[in-house]
Amino acid sequence: MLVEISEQPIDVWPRLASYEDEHPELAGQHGASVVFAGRMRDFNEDETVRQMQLEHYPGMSEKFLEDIVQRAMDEWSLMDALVLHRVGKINPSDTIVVVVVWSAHRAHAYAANQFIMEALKSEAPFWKKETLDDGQTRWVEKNTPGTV
Amino acid sequence: MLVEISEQPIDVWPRLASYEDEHPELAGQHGASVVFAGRMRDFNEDETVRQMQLEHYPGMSEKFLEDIVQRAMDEWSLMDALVLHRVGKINPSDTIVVVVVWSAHRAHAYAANQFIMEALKSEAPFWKKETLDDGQTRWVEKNTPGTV
Amino acid sequence: MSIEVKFFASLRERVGKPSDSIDANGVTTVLEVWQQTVGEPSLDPHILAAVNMEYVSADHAVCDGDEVAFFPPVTGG
Amino acid sequence: MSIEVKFFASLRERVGKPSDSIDANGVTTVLEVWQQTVGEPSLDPHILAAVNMEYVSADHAVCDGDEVAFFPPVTGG
Repeated sequence: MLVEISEQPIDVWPRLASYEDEHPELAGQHGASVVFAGRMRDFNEDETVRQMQLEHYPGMSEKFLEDIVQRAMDEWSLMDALVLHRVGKINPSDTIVVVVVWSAHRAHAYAANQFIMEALKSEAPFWKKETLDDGQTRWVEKNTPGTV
Repeated sequence: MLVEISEQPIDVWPRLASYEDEHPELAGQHGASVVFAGRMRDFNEDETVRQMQLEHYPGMSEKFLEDIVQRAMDEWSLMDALVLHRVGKINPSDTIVVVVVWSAHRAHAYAANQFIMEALKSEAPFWKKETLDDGQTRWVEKNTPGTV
Repeated sequence: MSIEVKFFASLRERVGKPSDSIDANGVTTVLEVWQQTVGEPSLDPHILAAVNMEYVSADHAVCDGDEVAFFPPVTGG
Repeated sequence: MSIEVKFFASLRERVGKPSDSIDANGVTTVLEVWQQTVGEPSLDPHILAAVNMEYVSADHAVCDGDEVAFFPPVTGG
């Protein structure tokens, strides 16, 4: 399991390639991998968003991400899980969050990945502040629901 | 939308990086991307599997993958979808199938990705033949269910 | 006047041929295509049938120029 | 003998400080920490509270050395 919070941009696909290279124990063992990549949109609630500032509670954010992943590993049959979360200044199209799980079976991979994202969205102490086109800033007040 | 069936190995992460580079219209517009990667395990039903042969019904397999993706795009709000399926000789740890969807919202991305995989597994005309450790071959008789 | 018939995977191996071609004359359903090409009276309900790349049931009508395929449950992905 | 208090995001801006430190003497609950550091009698139920990085309710007990945090609903991911 790896949980990482960083101000550095997440280059998601090369990062996943390196991670799998560094974990040869996954090769041949997992039948399914599910990846969620959350990206910054350049609009929100009908307004253009130019930039975003992502604040977190250092210490508690890491603790909660690790705890959430552990709950997923206790509930489903996972071989490994990876969660990367960006903080600091973020530009449109940047990757904000990445959740990856590896499992023998696809049903577990889908369920665990979605569980981690929903728990992260409701429990992990991160907050988004948007800078609009006119330079005004506003805090995002709540996350959108995770159901269709 | 892109659907591709090929005997060439799927180098999934670099392929996704190139696909997103070639589709700049996705950047800043999608908030969520969900990827499913199905990999060949080196075991199945308690036996070591050395190699696999993936047969398909050329013409009908492409048609069904495209049709399934179209149904997903009609049902959920997706910006784009990509399905890659390998055929021919496959070795353990190789990627067999990749399903990617891009959406404004994560709930749609998860639901659509899982729908495409389940429909692919039950409708798309592909068949797996395994070569076991002793050189014996056997056809996989049915797919595992997609629920936990 | 002919109907093209295809067999896939384990069924292809059991039938012993990947494809066949039969005269469309007097053949009206998928079941009759099966009987004429494989020589078995009934079609195992586990076997899937497609006409022109669409899934159909055994009583589906066939006509000249159709492509009929028979295969076991799919196992891709 | 002190309790460290932290504020985050919009609440940090409203309160006007990222952190505070109060004497643990005579302070027994999270609500009392809020009252003493922010000067408001009640804690809006939308505001989340954590003691030592675990979510708690306003009536949760606090003691010397605790880290208490207040923040708005989370919006990461």
